[in-house]
Amino acid sequence: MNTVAAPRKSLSAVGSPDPKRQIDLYRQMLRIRLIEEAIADHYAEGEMRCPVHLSIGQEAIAVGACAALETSDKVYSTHRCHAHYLAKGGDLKRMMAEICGKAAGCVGGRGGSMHLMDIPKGVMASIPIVSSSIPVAVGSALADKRMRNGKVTVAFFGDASVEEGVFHESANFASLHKLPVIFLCENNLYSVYTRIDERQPNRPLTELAKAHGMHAAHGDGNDLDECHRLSVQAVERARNDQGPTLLVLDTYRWREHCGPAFDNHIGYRAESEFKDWEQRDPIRRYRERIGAALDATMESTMSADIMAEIEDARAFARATPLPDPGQATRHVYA
Amino acid sequence: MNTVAAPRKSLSAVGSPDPKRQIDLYRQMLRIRLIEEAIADHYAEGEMRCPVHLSIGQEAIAVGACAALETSDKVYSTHRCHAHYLAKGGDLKRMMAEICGKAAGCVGGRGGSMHLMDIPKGVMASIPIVSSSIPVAVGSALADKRMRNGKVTVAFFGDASVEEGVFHESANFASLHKLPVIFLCENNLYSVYTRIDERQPNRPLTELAKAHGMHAAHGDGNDLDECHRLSVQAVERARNDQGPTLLVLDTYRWREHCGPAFDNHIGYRAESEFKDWEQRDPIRRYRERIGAALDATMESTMSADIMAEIEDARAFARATPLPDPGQATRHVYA
Amino acid sequence: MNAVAQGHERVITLADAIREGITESFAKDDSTFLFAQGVSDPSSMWGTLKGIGNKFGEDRVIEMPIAENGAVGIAIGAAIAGQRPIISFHRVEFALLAFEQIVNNAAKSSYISNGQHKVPLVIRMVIGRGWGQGPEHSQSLEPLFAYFPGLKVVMPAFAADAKGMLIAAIEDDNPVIFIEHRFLHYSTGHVPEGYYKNALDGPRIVREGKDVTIVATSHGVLEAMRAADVLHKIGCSAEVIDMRVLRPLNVAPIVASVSKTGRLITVDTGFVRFGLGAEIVASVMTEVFDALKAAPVRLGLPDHPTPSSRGLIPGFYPDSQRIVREAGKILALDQVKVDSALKELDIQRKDLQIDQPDPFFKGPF
Amino acid sequence: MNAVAQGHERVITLADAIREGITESFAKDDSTFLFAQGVSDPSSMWGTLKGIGNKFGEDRVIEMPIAENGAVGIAIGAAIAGQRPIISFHRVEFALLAFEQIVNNAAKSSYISNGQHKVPLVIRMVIGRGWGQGPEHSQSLEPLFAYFPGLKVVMPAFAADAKGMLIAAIEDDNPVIFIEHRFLHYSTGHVPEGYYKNALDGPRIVREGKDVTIVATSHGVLEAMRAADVLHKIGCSAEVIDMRVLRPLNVAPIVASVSKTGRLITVDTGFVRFGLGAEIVASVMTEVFDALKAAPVRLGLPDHPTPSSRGLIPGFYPDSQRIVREAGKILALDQVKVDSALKELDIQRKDLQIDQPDPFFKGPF
Ligand SMILES: Cc1ncc(C[n+]2csc(CCOP(=O)(O)OP(=O)(O)O)c2C)c(N)n1
Ligand SMILES: Cc1ncc(C[n+]2csc(CCOP(=O)(O)OP(=O)(O)O)c2C)c(N)n1
Ligand SMILES: [Mg+2]
Ligand SMILES: [Mg+2]
Repeated sequence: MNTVAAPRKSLSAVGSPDPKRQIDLYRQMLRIRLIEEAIADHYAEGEMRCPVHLSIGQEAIAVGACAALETSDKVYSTHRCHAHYLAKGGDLKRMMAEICGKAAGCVGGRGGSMHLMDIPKGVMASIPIVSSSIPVAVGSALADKRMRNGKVTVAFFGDASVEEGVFHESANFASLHKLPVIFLCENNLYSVYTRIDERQPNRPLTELAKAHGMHAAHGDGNDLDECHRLSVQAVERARNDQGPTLLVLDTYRWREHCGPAFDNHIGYRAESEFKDWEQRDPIRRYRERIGAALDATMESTMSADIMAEIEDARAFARATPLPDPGQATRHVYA
Repeated sequence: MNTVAAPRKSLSAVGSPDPKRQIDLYRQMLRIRLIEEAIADHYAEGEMRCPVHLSIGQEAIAVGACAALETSDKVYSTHRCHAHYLAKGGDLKRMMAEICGKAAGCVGGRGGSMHLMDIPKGVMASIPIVSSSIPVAVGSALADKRMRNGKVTVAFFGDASVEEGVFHESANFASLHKLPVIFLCENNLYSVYTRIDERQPNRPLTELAKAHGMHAAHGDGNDLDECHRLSVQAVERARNDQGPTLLVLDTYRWREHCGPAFDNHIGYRAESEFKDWEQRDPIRRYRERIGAALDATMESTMSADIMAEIEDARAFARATPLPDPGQATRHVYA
Repeated sequence: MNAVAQGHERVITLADAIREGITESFAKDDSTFLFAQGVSDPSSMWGTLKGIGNKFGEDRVIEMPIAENGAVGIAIGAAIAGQRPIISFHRVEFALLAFEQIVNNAAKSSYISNGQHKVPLVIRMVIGRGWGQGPEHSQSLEPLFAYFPGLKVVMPAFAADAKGMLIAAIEDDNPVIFIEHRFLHYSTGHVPEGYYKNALDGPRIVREGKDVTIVATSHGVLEAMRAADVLHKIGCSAEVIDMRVLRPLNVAPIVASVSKTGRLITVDTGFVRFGLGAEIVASVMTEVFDALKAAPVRLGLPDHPTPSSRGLIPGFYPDSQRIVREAGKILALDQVKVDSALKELDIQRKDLQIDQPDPFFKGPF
Repeated sequence: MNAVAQGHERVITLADAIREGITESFAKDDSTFLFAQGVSDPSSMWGTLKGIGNKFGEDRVIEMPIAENGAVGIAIGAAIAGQRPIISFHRVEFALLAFEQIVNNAAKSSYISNGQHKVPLVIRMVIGRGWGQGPEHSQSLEPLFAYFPGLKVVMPAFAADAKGMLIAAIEDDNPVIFIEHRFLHYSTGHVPEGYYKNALDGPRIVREGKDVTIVATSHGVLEAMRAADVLHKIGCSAEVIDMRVLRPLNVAPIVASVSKTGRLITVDTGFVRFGLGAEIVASVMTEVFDALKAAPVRLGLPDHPTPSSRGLIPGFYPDSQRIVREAGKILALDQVKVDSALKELDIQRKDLQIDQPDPFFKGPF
């Protein structure tokens, strides 16, 4: 089958984007960081009564990958979905309302933080069963290929997801049928409190692709330009019917697996390890790369605007009502 | 952990075995072939009222691999278990009785042809759900490693089994813990009537091992000496705590997927393909290799003895009674 | 076994009826596609998929690798994206590997998305018995699926209904678990030609009666009908209800029937314990507490796996004779009459063996 | 929350009781080992595995990759080979990925092998509710496992029983599904020290009464006990039965109780439809047809998934107030008294919110 191959803005962005674009991408990362920190700061107030898996420290991957996609392209995410949702354009107010269990939430309060979606923006679903979203993303790509609509689907998942057999089942099928899907593995070294070397033999994660004759690439998940460049290449392959790519991007989760706190003191990982990764903060690094193109006043207005947007969204989430219990019986069937 | 590393007869067999051994291995293959043909010839009589998946054409792998094992070593098999059961020393009478649903069957008529086992001989179980036996075999190896008893477990499976996620889940764990287990894939090109290239992307099956940092080897599954040599090496690695091996051996199923007949006429594979593989009959090839060491009289007594044994077993299976219906409620719990 | 075309009088097998249902749906809606193992192989899932690839083109039939969990997830993703996949599992056991996908992503996507997602997916599964298949190739597991709101679980008993319900299932915007009993593929019946739908709306009274209500599913309905025939001859009028749909469950017709007959026998193809019969009896008791004049009877499989040997299964499956015997007990029928009814069933069955749906059936599947 | 050691009077949480059960078994039998995700992580499965690795050495605790199907198969293989693995799933949903292994290889190996294999395996699973977990992290799926002969399915409600039943499960030569309700981990009770077993032999009457029989499981038993307390004060004597074991199912004590009280209320932690209550009601009806003086009542979850928002769950879970209301109805109790009982339950609960097992509970898990 051929797929529509219209020129895409993302393609123009290969290499290092122009300053304006860089500033925009920087702003997106900063915005996600500040939103996540706001969630962390206010979690204890007991308004957000569901698990939250923050992506602080992993923002470059979400922003870099989604910047390579059109709005009409799709992403599927996991329990740790905030950054993907926001980077793909998901509505902030409806996200905050969902985390607060409100009727105005993106799924009406039915899912909470682990089930964020925004279909018009291509955030198809977030599924908190590890790897459960991967075959669904592949099926979405299968449908798009059948419909010849030129769309690309990205499946975001973590380093533990590749331990689930269904990852391999999905990769085998996607590779066999050259589907327009990207397997994007965010390797943050841990599954909850367990380090990857306690769960997997020592070999490069890109070797996983060899089992399925699939193209693979590996990069620094804390380098926005690299994340973006590799994503653009993978998207290009997908759109041109060259099949799927396994993208392995190394990064680090700064906060506890689930919840608002830092947890380097509880003993499963070394403070020093955290400090090293903090040095490689994707946002500070990108800020340095942009340099003077973003001046002090521009920057302070930028964060001020973001903070205002966040306060706005939080106020909305607080004020908007809980769903009526009677709603709970709806939509069991289409 | 250390494992007992006593010298094993199998090790002495590397390279090409002495004539006596060769004749013995040849006899084992011939015996399996004749048993399977007897099942095929008499299936229509309606005494064997269960599915039968014959291994005619694939005998060299079962015999070559099991010859590398001690009686105390273990094998786990699939729906196509006859050759593995026999090569590991499983009792013929009890096999025939099982296929006939008799009380004297190896599992009392409860399982039929797809559930053959003979614990004293190390045939632990045959499980007809594709790949379902693979993690169980790995668990058996885990237990043996914990008990430091030096045993090795072989998981026999087909080329479709690697499509199941649980194969990968098992391989990841076995490799991580360097378990004494061998993943033995008999690639006969088909899953039922579907060719491997309709189910998997085009890449060497040994690449599957790379995904899990596992050792792999590939060979001609219709060459007994090669099957044996590669098995001996894999067993050696396993016994010496060097971890698991993925052994991929190419072969071909002569008869229909399930049942007694030839089915080259029904259209899913070419008669010519079958003929090519028939030329590579593992038994005829090995016979030629042995040459004069096995003279005509020896050979005719050999087949005569085997046929007598088979008639004996069939007579036993016919004569021995069906289980009493009252038995059906037993052993639900240990 | 094939169709003897005589207009609406034409008799075909249930397997052929299913093939027609798929064929009609394929012709009507090209967002439908088949996704199965051996989708175009010669056996074509006991004939139910025969020739569909040739007729509609290879891109309407997708070969499914031996990876059930992934396959169902992929079908769900395609369904959410607007396609209408039809999955076929040769045995219900294979679907167990996809259980997480079925009960979470298929069953709950509409709910979790607050109605934004639809999953128009049909998953065919074969249950039941036959030819020494043994403990892992012949289970009947419908209660596992019926437990989950969000799924529709249907079990046709008759060829015409199988075709009409399958077409309805394919048109349905929800995930439908379509359960076929292996023995039913060989059963025959009048089946209309062309495209028609039979609603997935619950039980049907397939035989009217006033003395006892027999509620059965799938192949059990045929056993119940046989039983009702011979009971009739000894003056007992049994009402037979074909459940058809286990989820969403509609017990109203059963409650109404039991209110009339005062007696209830349920026939499960699976285990009695935690089976459909339990839900039926409990629902009847809570809705019409004093309708029953005698203790309800639940028939189904005893508490052990299915052995392969024909020597071990006598008495294992609830058949027409069991039903007649139980009806005789709760209605206190004259034993001589009951024996004559049982005798007649013996004669009907002739020398057909317990592991054969049909005289010509000789395995190996 | 920790144990206030006072000899046999010491009170500890159910989570600590489970940890003690594992610890005692580990000390007694070194063929036992733990196999779980995050087996030695700081959260240590809500404290139930705390410190076991340090005490017994790392080779008694095996980290389980995120691969549930493989993991259960591996545990089965190890069990067949003579070890006694204990698997822990943080959520029952994760076990769904291993469903094929559980219901085929675990449940049927003894049967298929004609008694030659044993599978001494314990699989712990957490069910229930809490802190907006939502549709895929708080289901109660015990009927799915109870459907299968060959499995033992146990659901302790009290800390002492949890410890004793867990030790018995580990000693048992069969696969035992050990189900823990998330809210129960915080409940406390008197727990004996040392190694002791509570038989996996079925229901217990945990409170005697003569007017109505309340059959419940796990966390539902605590709700039933609360209800019974306030019912007592308004002159209604409720008998509370803690099911404890769903498979193999022993209904005799329930039949006996209902024969005495003539009234039955069942409380499922999962869905009403196709739940335990259905099997209980059906069993009672078939065994003592005329014991009931009023229609039985089945409580449990309505026919939809569990929403995350606290705004959507009022009325979703069957609680002590629901039980009191239903008891009031079937016993035609004076409404003023029923209201006073409901009032008292309000007071007991104080301002504890619907998504909290305990005042100190603030998520995020
Ligand atoms: C099938 C399944 N098993 C276990 C879990 C529990 N769990 C939730 S998140 C998580 C960690 C996953 O790690 P990774 O994939 O690396 O993602 P990360 O949390 O690091 O972003 C686990 C094990 C689950 N949700 N689903
Ligand atoms: C989980 C599962 N899916 C499907 C089947 C149906 N089935 C039985 S044998 C078989 C073919 C397996 O092919 P392969 O692994 O290559 O073994 P072979 O039959 O070629 O020896 C299939 C698909 C099954 N038994 N189990
Ligand atoms: Mg991770
Ligand atoms: Mg094969």
